[in-house]
Amino acid sequence: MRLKSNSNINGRLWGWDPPLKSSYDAVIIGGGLHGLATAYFLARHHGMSRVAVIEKRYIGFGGSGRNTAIVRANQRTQENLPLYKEALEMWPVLTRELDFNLMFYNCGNLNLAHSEAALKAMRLQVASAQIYGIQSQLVDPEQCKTLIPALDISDRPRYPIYGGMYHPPGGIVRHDAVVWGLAKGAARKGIHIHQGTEVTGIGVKNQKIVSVETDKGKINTSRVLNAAGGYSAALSYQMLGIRLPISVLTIQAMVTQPLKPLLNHVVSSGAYHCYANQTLKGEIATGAHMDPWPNYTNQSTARYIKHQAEAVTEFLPCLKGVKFMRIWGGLADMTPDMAPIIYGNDPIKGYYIDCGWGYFGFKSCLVTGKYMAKFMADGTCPNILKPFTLRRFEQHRLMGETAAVVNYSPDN
Amino acid sequence: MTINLERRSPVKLKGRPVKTGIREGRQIVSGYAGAGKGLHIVDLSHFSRWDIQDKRLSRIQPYGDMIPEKPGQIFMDKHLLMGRLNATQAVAWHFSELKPDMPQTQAFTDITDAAVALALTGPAVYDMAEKVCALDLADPLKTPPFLVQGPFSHVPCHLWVLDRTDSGGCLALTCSRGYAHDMVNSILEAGAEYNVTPEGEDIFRAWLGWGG
Amino acid sequence: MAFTITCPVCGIRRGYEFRFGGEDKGPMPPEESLASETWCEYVHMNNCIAGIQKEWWFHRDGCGSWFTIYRDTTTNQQVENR
Amino acid sequence: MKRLNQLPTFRIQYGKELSVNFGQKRCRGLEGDTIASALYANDVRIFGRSLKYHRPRGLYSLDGECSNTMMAVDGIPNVRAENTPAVDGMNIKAQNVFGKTPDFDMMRFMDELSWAMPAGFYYQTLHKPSRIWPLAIKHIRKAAGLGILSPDFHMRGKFDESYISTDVCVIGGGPAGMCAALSAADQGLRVVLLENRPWLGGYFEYRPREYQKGVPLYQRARELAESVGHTPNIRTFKNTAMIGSYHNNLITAFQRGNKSDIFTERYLEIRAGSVVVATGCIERPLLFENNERPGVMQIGCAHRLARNWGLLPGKRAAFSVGHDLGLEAAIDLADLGLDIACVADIRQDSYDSNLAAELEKRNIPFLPGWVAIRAHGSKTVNAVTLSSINATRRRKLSCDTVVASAGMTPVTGPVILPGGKLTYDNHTGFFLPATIPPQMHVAGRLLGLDDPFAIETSGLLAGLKAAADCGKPVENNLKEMAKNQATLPGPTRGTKLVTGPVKGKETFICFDEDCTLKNINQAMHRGFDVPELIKRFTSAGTGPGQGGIPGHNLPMYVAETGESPDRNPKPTTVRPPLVPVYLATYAGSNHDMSKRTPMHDSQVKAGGKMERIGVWNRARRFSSDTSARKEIENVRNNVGLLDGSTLGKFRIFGSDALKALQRVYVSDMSKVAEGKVKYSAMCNEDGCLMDDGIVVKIDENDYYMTASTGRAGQTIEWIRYHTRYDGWNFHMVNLTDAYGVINMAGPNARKVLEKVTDADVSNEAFPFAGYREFLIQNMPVRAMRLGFVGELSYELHVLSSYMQSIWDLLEITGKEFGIQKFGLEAQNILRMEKGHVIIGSESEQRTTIHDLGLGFLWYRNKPEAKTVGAFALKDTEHQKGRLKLVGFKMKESGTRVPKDGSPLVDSRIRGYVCTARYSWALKEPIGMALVDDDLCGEGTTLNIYEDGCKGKLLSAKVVSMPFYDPDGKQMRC
Repeated sequence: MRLKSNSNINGRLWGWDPPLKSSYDAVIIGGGLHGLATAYFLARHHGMSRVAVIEKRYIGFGGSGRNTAIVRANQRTQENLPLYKEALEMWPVLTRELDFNLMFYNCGNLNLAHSEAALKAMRLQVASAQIYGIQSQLVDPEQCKTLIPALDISDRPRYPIYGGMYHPPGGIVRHDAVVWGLAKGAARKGIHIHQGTEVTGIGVKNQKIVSVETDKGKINTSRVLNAAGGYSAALSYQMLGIRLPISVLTIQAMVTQPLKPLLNHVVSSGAYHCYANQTLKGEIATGAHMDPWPNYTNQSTARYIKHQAEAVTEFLPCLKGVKFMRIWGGLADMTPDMAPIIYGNDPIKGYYIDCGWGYFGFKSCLVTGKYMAKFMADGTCPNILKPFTLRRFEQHRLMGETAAVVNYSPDN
Repeated sequence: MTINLERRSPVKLKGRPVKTGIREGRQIVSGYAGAGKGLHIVDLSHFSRWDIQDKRLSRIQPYGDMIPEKPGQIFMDKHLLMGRLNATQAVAWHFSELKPDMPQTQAFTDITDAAVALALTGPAVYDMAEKVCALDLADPLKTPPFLVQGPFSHVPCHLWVLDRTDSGGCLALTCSRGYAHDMVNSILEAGAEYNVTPEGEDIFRAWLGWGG
Repeated sequence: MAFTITCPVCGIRRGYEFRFGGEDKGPMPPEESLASETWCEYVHMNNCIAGIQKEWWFHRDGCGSWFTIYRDTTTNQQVENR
Repeated sequence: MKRLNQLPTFRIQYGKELSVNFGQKRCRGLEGDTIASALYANDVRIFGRSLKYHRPRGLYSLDGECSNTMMAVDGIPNVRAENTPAVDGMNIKAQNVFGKTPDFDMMRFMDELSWAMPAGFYYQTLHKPSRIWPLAIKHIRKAAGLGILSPDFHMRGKFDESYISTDVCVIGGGPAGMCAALSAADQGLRVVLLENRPWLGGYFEYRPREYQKGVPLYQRARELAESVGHTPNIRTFKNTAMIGSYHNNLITAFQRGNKSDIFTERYLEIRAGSVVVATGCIERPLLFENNERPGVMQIGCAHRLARNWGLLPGKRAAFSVGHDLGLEAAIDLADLGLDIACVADIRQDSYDSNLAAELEKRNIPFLPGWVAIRAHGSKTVNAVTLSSINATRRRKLSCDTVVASAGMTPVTGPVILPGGKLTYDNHTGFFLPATIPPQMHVAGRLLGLDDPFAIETSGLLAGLKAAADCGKPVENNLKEMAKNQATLPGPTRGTKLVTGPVKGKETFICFDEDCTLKNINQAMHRGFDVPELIKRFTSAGTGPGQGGIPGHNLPMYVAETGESPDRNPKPTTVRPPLVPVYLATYAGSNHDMSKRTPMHDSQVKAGGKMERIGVWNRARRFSSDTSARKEIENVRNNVGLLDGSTLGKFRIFGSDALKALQRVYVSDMSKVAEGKVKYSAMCNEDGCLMDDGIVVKIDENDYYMTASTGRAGQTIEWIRYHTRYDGWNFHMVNLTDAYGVINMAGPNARKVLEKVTDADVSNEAFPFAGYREFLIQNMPVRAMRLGFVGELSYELHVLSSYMQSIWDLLEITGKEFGIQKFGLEAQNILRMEKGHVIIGSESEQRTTIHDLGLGFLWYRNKPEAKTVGAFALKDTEHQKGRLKLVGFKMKESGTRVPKDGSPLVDSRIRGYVCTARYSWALKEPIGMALVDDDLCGEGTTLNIYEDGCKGKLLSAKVVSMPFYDPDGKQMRC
């Protein structure tokens, strides 16, 4: 029964633990989806394979393995739409390219409106998506019920259903598969993935990146990408003194015991602050709420598992008869306007930032990796990423991705 | 043109009033028929309450009564409750039948109509409270009367823990008037297993030894 | 996790009774001397310390006061002080 | 099958019969039966089919660690038959069965295909060619999942909740837990004791072994339970599963109701000063080929079946165990009439030799150093192969029951969840708590103790420690108790063997996910070298039982294979809930708390269509006509009444009140004059509109102000926040609910008001923007003349208790002037005709007051006040490239009204329609839109793209606002 050590190195998905070299062309901090995707595309599109991904724990430990894997392209603003549209198109492409099934389950997303105001907001979102060639449509309560027979469209719930926004191209993706697939792809192209390695400092000379210090040794490099997810803002401030407009919150998700097919689409509700979808394993995954104060714990709270049960059974009452099986938490780096921060070479040349994704880090990972790689290879920001500049906050130009005020600060 | 300008309580309790009267335009129920031996819910919304705020509260002495010094303390005298909220704020609550005149200094605001006020009396008051309130109202280390500001059935309340015995006690609470309907419902639902029934204000007075 | 906060008026309470009011950044600097960048630093930028930070809280469901506490963001526990 | 004769440990009551339906089969049981025991008594052995391979599954642990006995009960899927009481008439179905009964499953061939499904096979197959993946998904979905839940399923029963404060919370009602509860209660503390089973007693409860001379363990358990029952300061919750534990000693649990309880299940949140965890152990599964075949069961399962329910597990049993409990059970079961083929023990030595002698006395072959390696039989067990651990010798024995257990594993979830850390302990072979959260203590079997006295003493000790946490002076008692403990036997040396000499292809490390040892090996070959990753890759431990079955064995196995970089076994993560919980139970009472205005009932009675607006319920309109035309026209032509009580209302006073107002309002608030209303806005630091309202000066340093409905809840918080460093002397009182607001608007408004008050309300005495206090009959009223809807209008603030009466008076009085109620929809259109903004409707998070054309409200010359938002207002005053609010009309007459939210486009999106309606006053559609600033010039064409318009755009042009009565004559008259 005993396996021989190192018996089958070739079967391993992302190779052996490579030695830490003293110099790389680029160092990516964070072995999550954005970091791995950027590394993969640096090698694939820009011939840069002397790249190290530094991960403190193991790849996919953070938000990459803790999201609920919903993908969609029906964002609100035209700055976001093209990015997410391309992102959605990339899942099947990457499945082929990586020869690893990312398990994109194209079930479509239904977003519920519980007021006239919500319908109005959806009308903008639906029409904007259509203008950008993204399939999205408004549906009435009966159509919602046809899509999801378990919905209660009566007047009973505290927020009755007024209609919905149906987005057929969306769905869910197996998040772990994306982590492993990208790691496999990156490693095959010669990228070094250093797990269990912690960045302890970033060296700067004359406003230029010169090195990255880790607990396993120092690396000389001229390019660093901060893709540390929940820890990106803390890292940026502690190591470079650059503060970011980020609050790090714990977001929670939970799954029920597995059931035979019940929900054929992802369904979400703004009023209840809740989404639900059925995974390929049959579990109903639900979540979305967060404790409204910053913290770095991944722990779940009694309050929110209860809240989630209250919320989801209001519009899907049959779920009262199923049991929660597991709840977990992950970090979400939230910005004041719910849009990410993608920036680089200012004020330190060679320092790149890809963070502040909040809820949206999973669905955007492939496309951001692709353009971030271009940004790092060329040194100039691709147009598609320009709206996400860090400077928008001092220019009083928050993005309109959320029309509402984000509710975790006193500024609401 | 004139009509009888009736004042209404935000609370509507189901039950047959047996002792009623009119006070300052309000219909007051002193007792209900069929009020059981169990837990009672009493509408106190008609008793006048004042908010008292001042940088130096100690200099304010309505009727010569000292406002208690520490937040959470209650001063209790015949037909008067005064509770301290924080360094600069207190509440006074009058249970005399005739509304006293509010002192005409800036510190006072009449807040009678701002809140719904309820009393819960009888056995199992704190067992019932446990079902809608996470605060430890039965903490043996705290001796009634005392005042707690916190959520009761999810709504911020002033909770007046007036009496507590082995078998029950007397708890009065106030919260935003708009919540009256849902607050009463929530109490009736939680109290069902303790046979909660509506009662008139007499039982509250009796509980505090203020007579009927 | 069950997060509790000690309110200076009401004592130890569940964290959910409170609203978070941001890292303590001191009073707003005078407007005359402000540049957009320094304004932005004050208004939007955070230290995001993974560790102990001083921060503002409001006892929304209780006494209604604003106050500061120290909290370890890695454990989400209030601590005595720095 | 026949039950045993009455035993003192029975939980069933002879003579009280019940019956349940299992598919077509009617099964007779007794009061006290679980569903599983009732079915077992009727010879049901296969309870369901496994997830992937459709293998038959049966009774295994009785403690709910696996999904083997999850069945559909009365339409509810995934009910654990093994710990759910049988109720007369229940309808029970096996799950994941394709066929009539679980004995014959048409999908059983899946088991033969397991070779085609290596660990993670989904990731590596099924995507080539890409078109097969969508087809594969369909099949995967159908095959996945266990129970069936109907979309129109209605959960019956009553679910509520309770929030308990206590000094000490003891988790586990076994001997250690009971002793802990008793010793803490003895100190006068409030104690809560939680026990998952319907009775107290735990590990003692069913065992006839001697505790003291003449006192069997089960009797001792009853004595302790009686003491607990007689202690008034112990609240015992039986049938209560602990599900979560969190920092600061918050424990969550749920209680299943008895017949006498008013609840079906009750969610509990317990906040304790100190917590004692006495959750004991479950058994560590023994891994061998077909180790989950029906007929294979754990020691406690076999023993409790007989002792609690009078059912012998089979006719002939082979034991393969690693703990003295196995020997003890074999002896007792033999005495109760079970034929025992042999007892194999993993241990070569270190077993209790007295027990071995007892076995010998009964002629039961005892095989130390032997272990089961394969169970035989296609549906249920018919034989077992045993092997010596060193694989030199084998024996095959026929039997219908294999009692298999590798040893014990402690239930440490309650310690880990709030941050306790486990380390591997070489003596016990357990993952034991190395760091325990503050004010938490552990006791009993989970420490590895087996000696009854040691267990009880550890409980007493933990109870004292908990008392110390609660401030009781118990130092001396603690010392003495610790001394006692030291004289008693310590933790038992545990077995570490995970598996005997097996291949592993049919050795299931996780039952729920059908995960074998071979799958684990495959994952390790792919580079997944830590248990947490193996778990993710193979799904082991992610099924309904979570880590219950593989939680201990997986890390032991991984460490043993040497593939992991770390040779120390590392436990996988435990997550709440520790026991699966109905969403109905978590949802509990689910009280829906919303606010009603004093007019609520009469508005509903008048046909008001109520809607939830923030925390309030408000009437949108009073007829089925969604355009609210009649209500609108009546305001424009006669007079209407709107319930505006939800408006925020505040008193702010004190020597620094004006400073506070200057800080939060953008206007110069020193200009607020008595008898006048001042309209102004509050911005956030970005200069964006947060709230608007009016301020009235009531007296020196004494103001009355309003806030919008949505903001009222935060107004005091906001003002205090923005003055928190200043130490100013001002006070606020929230009067939102103290006053009802009646908005009486329309050309006839004055005529109505004149009739109900003696005050002079002529335009001269009470002009537009005036504030007056007067009496209506005897009632004081605060009245303002405002113009939100653009007509002569009075906003009357009246004490809430009077509101209904005053409203009635106005309605009766106003009858001759055509007075009628109007609702929010009418108000929405009326105010839009006036170009008035509603926050959130015409503004976004990023919209400044400049963008809304409200920049005139900003008074820039009060820098000493540090007006919130002033800096950004200065910065953005002339900034280009912003969205600005404009009014528009349709270019061509006869064009219909564009829908709210429709974008404005040219080559890109240039803005969107905020609100657009048909104006009955202007007889044409009008609207407001946020547009790019280069499009906001009057006359500019706006092309409106509507959802589904297929490129056919509506054409509008920018016009000046207000649309209606631009000079404001109507509201000023």
